[in-house]
Amino acid sequence: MSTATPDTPNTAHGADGHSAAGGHAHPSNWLYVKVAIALALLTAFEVFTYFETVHGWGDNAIIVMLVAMMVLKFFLVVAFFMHLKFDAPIFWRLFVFGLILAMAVYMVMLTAFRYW
Amino acid sequence: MSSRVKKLAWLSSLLVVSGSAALIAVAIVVDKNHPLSTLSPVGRQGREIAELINPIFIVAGVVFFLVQGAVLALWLRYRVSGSDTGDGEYGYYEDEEFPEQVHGNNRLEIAWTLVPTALLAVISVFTLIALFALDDVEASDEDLVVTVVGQQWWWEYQYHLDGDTTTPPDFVTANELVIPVGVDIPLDIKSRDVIHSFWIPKLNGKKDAVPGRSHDWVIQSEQTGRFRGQCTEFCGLSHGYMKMVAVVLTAEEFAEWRDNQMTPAEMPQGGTAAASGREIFAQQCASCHVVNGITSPADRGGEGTEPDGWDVYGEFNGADAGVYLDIDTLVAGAAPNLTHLMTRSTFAGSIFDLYLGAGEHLGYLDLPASGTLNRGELEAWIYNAPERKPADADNFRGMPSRTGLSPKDIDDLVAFLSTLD
Amino acid sequence: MTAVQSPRIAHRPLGVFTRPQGSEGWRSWLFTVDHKRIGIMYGAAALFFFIVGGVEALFIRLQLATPNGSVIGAGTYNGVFTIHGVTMVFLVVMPMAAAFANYLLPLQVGARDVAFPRLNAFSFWCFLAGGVLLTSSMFIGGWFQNVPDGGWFNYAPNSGVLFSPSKGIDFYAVGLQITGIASLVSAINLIATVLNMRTKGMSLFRMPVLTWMLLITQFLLLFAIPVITVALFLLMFDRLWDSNFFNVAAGADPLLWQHLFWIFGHPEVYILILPAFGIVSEIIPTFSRKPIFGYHFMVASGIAIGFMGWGVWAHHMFTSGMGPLSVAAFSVSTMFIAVPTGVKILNWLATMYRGRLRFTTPMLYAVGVVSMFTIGGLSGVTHAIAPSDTQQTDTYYIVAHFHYVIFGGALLGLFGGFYFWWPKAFGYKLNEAWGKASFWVMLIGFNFTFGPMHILGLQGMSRRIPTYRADEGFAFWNMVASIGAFVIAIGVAMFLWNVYASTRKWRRAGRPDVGPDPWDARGLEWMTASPTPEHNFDSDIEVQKLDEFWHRKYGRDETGRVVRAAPTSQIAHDGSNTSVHLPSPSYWPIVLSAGILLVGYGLIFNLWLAAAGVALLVGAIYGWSLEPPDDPDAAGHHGDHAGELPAADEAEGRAGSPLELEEAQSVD
Amino acid sequence: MTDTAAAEVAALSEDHRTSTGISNEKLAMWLFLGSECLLFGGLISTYMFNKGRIGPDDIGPDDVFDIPFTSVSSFVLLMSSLTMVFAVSSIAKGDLRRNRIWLAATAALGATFVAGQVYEFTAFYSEGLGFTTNLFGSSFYALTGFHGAHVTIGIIMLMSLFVMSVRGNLSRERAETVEIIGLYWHFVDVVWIVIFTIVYLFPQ
Ligand code: HEA
Ligand code: HEA
Ligand code: HEC
Ligand code: CUA
Ligand SMILES: [Cu+2]
Repeated sequence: MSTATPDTPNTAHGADGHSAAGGHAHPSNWLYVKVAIALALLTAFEVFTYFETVHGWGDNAIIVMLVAMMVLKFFLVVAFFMHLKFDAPIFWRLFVFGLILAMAVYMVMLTAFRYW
Repeated sequence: MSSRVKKLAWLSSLLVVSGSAALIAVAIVVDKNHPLSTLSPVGRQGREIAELINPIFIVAGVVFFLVQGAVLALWLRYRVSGSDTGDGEYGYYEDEEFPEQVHGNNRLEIAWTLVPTALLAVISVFTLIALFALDDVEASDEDLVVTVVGQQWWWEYQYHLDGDTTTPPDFVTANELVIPVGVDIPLDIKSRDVIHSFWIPKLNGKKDAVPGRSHDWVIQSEQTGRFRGQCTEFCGLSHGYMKMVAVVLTAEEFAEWRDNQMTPAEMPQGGTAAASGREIFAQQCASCHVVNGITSPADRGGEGTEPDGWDVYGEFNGADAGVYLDIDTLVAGAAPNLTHLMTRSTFAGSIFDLYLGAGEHLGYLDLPASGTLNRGELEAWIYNAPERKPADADNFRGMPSRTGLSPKDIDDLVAFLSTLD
Repeated sequence: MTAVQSPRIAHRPLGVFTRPQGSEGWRSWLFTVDHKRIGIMYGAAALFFFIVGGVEALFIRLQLATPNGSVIGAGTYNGVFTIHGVTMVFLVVMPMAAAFANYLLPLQVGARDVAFPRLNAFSFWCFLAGGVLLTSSMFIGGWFQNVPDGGWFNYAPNSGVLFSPSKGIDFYAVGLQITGIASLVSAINLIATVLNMRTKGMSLFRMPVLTWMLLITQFLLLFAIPVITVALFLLMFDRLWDSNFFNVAAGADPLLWQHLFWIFGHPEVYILILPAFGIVSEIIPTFSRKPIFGYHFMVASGIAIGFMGWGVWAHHMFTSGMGPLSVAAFSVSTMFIAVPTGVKILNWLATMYRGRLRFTTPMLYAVGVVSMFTIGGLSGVTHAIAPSDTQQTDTYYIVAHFHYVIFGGALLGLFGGFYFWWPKAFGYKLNEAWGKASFWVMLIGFNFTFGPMHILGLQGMSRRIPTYRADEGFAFWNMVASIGAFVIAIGVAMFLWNVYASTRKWRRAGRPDVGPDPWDARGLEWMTASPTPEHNFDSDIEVQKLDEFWHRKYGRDETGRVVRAAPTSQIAHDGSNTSVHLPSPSYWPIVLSAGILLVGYGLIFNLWLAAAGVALLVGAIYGWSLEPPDDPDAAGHHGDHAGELPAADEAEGRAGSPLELEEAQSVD
Repeated sequence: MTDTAAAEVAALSEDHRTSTGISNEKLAMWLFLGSECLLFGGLISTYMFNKGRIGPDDIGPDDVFDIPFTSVSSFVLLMSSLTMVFAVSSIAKGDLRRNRIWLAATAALGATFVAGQVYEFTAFYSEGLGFTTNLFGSSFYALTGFHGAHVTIGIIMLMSLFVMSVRGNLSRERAETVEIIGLYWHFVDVVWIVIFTIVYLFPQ
């Protein structure tokens, strides 16, 4: 729970209206476009692996690659489009807490089923 | 409070606490007449479990007394009178002495984090050792494996004398699991409909019977005798009436019993009441019940070819997924096999005694001789089973009523059933 | 209560959507968005459901009093214990905790209201809708014909249409989803309140332990509710639209339900207990005249319980056939939950140590929790020993365990809370003599009811059986337990009588002046008039310490003795400031909930009804968003915020830094 | 920091009434999204657990999936996140006209995705995979259906924003509302990233 209950006082920031982000650089529209391009490329590559299976890559290798790309895409969207990278850290903690909890709990569940 | 009063209060509360503890202890130790008790195990597994938990009960008891003692002591020692503030008094406490304002003590906190942790670490080691030991099947000269199938609301036992559960069993019986004394008997626990749980408390803990799954379990008894059980996973309407019995015989008795189970029933002679009972049975009962040697698979109206109804519960998708539910299979064979009904001492999920006056009779093979048939209950059952044991017979759960039968029909049926020994 | 003026109401072109103004009488309750009234309504509803669930329990005990009991049939019995469990867990303990959360959280952090007052009202009405739906299952279509009857954890596949053809399980699936929406919305709301609405200087580690425990509870709800939502959705799809999630014939594994249920279910039990732990942590220091011992450890152990609670769920499944490795892992993880819980117990004892203990009614309840919960906790640890749990599970030994933790822990704590904060909410104390008497009657009855169940369980009595044979040896203790249950009933009746009689007394004699702080307590809620004025505090409080209010009352003299620094009347607010702008009431929360209720019945009975419900629901959302935004949850209109506090002055206004924490610790 | 949109949004959402300086609404949305992780996590795990539990002759993923088609619709949804960011940054700059365009574009892309999903569902259905056909069918439709419902709700919210904007009820001061709905929209997109990989692309 502690990640979820941030040490709020530390997010204190100047009254000048500066964002909670402190001194980080902020994305411009061009950055968004760059992120989108990266996302598009990653997606293209993901789909490519799907058809590549035919050429005899091991399933496990493909799964690892796919998961890596999925995670990357996920964090690109969350960090940039959802501004988590720049926004108050409390959001980051809350969301990541839910995310990690969900992954942990459900992976343990599948493990108990001897799924893997 | 004067010290005299305090002493008195101490004494009386000590008396109350230790008195009630003693009472409980006595109640637990005098564990007779509790056929389901977990406190006086007779099976190896049950005993190992008890040996694991009894010291832990003691540890828990010590913690219990420490905490309750502390509560009592603090109460008696630091209580100040005049706590009854009555209604609506304002500022009651205002000029009062304050105790020392202690905010905490890190060393104490760490101590009472670490001490329980250490205690539990020790306990968990013993737990793990016991846990894995319990899974072992100790070598025995028997190859026997029994497939236990739960069904709303009775148990079926399929005996595999060669230990191979993938082939049809050698014989099938219901509700009373008969095993030889002193050897570990592996069980293969399945369900045909919903989740049940197989539990003979004096022998071992319980294991769920889950449809679509097959669970390994072991039971053993160090004594001969009859040990009661109860389905312990809620399984619908008659869950409370889904009981069973484990009967533990000596090796010789078991062999005799086993050989008897393998022999098919004899066709009653023409002209007797039993013979006409058989006719009625063929019309009214054989659609569900199998009597080896007497009913044919065709009587069941099902697809099965084996007389015991084995093959109607197939494997699923090639995997060993156990048995699964299908309304058709329920009708077509999933009722207790009655071939040797009379060798059981109870019927209908072991809630009725089949014999009167037999008591907790042990000489299983003598049973028919040692008591008189509980005719009234059996007749009532045949006439209107759902009235005797809650069931949803319209949906193929439980045995339907046969209120169309005349008293003579029932007499004949009972005469027929009496031949099934 | 006095109507509060709402000076500036934006009248939109859409005149229909004006908000109800500070109204009187019953309407002021239906449309209220005041967290205190909502809290009171939660409490009242929970008490009502407690009587419903308790009467159900009495039927259980009547049926089991003697062997071969025939008071109710097997089918009805199955319905009775199911609805008893569901009612007690979801409609009694959870909303009772919500009552305290709603009433106290804003007060304890020094706020005017919760972050989203209208959503708060919605949470209550939505919970009530779920409660009404579940409770109505007992009589719709005949007495106990359509009641859920699969047990409160309702294992698949017995919950499928094939095995449970009545509408009962539909009521369960739909009803719990509705209460789930309520809990989720209120969790978000209350977390936002605690994080965001704290008054000046109220840093996280200056919050009372109760605030912390409630906050942790809300986080548990936030993450646990969606899990049961998934399970309930799958169940509902199976039942209403023939999907295959729990259809074994199609290859499904019924253990999926068990995992999903208990991933929710175990955090749920800490959802039930943590609020009570918080209440106890308020009561014991007050009546020991000492600060809570080990504040930081109390908070940290609560957090630890919240965390660990996520990793132990499969201890409910030791016999389900999971495989020995999973069993081993969950067995060990479960045991160690005893550690943080033990820290709490011992800290309470240490708080009492060398205190000046006054055994008022709330204190009796709080100490009762310490004592009774320990019993339940210890039996819990014996369940965690997986091999022996195979002997214990689904027996009365388990029933004993969870009634000791739930009744002896959660419920006693919540009752203690009623006595403690009653003067704050209503301006008069409940009668102490009756209170103590009812406590003892309850406590004795409780031990006579559930104590014997330990023995019964170990002697092999299974739970959920409508009767037992005479020769099984269960008769004696069952009779004792049944008598005990009726003794509890007398205790509860005495509590109800106390409420009635105390209320009647002040109605006749006029409200006594209990003052803002009748118990000489420590939290901010005692710093305002009783009953709490609608605007909570006359002016904003600036907090400098943990137990700020207490530190304003008391200081030390030269010799280091604790002495009064100022009379309470000088410190506390008298509630005379009526110029505070509060959000107006709103029609829409209750209308929206009515829509949800209709959808619920519609899903069970007739999809056209559901369509009507959706129409109402959409209309309500529309009305909601077009309502003149004179409250804080209308986005973007910060101008007229209810709990409006002056713009925080950055330099000093930010709640304390870690440094200040130490300072809080080192006072006097 | 006026040069970039995010900073402006952040500056606008700076909330002096709260103890954290964070607006209640935004906090609430993030809390909700944290909670949604467990909802979708549950559905995804259910799908993973169940997809293989079908008979050898049953209709399964390999029989129905049309990867090129789904890739295109996934791409569409992914790009709607870009337009959504633009919508947020334009309102933060007070450019209501652009904001309207981007809102509409986002809603349109979302609608395209949903339409694709409807098409996909009907195609699968005609190939013999219904909700009740087998465990794969039930789990697949439940998961993607839940996601589709989320997208649909997002579209409705975007269109409401659009209408508000047209009626002049949306202003720079309310940029945060757009941002919050944007958060929801991106989350739905992110969930699809996971679903697309796990459900469609993982070797069956
Ligand atoms: C308020 C609710 C609540 C709480 C707080 C708890 C607390 C605990 N519970 Fe309980 N539990 C339930 C409600 C609760 N439970 C319910 C409702 C069920 C049944 C569900 C059903 O089947 O219907 C259940 C069932 C249940 C089971 C499953 C039993 C079964 O069905 O087979 C288990 C197994 O491990 C368990 C364990 C525990 C443990 C270890 C704790 C621990 O948190 C307890 C920790 C506390 C202490 C240990 C006491 C204080 C500690 C000390 C004084 C320190 C020293 C102690 C030691 C060193 C041991 N509980
Ligand atoms: C918060 C949780 C909670 C609470 C408080 C209680 C309270 C009680 N419970 Fe239980 N109970 C559960 C949660 C709870 N229960 C759960 C989860 C189950 C499992 C269900 C399942 O298996 O699915 C269960 C199961 C359960 C069983 C097991 C049933 C079985 O397995 O077959 C029993 C048996 O004795 C029982 C008894 C009681 C009793 C006697 C009380 C008493 O403490 C009740 C006391 C209250 C009263 C007696 C009410 C007072 C009423 C009046 C004073 C009437 C006066 C009214 C007017 C004048 C208007 N409960
Ligand atoms: C539709 C199926 C069906 C029919 C027809 C049927 N039974 Fe049964 N019978 C059952 C089932 C199921 C049980 C197990 C019931 C229980 O214990 O809950 C049972 C149990 C019994 C038992 C107890 C067996 C035991 O070992 O516990 C007897 C004896 C019995 N039936 C006799 C009969 C007779 C005689 C008839 C015909 C008049 C008959 N049954 C017709 C389904 C059927
Ligand atoms: Cu079978 Cu319970
Ligand atoms: Cu648990």
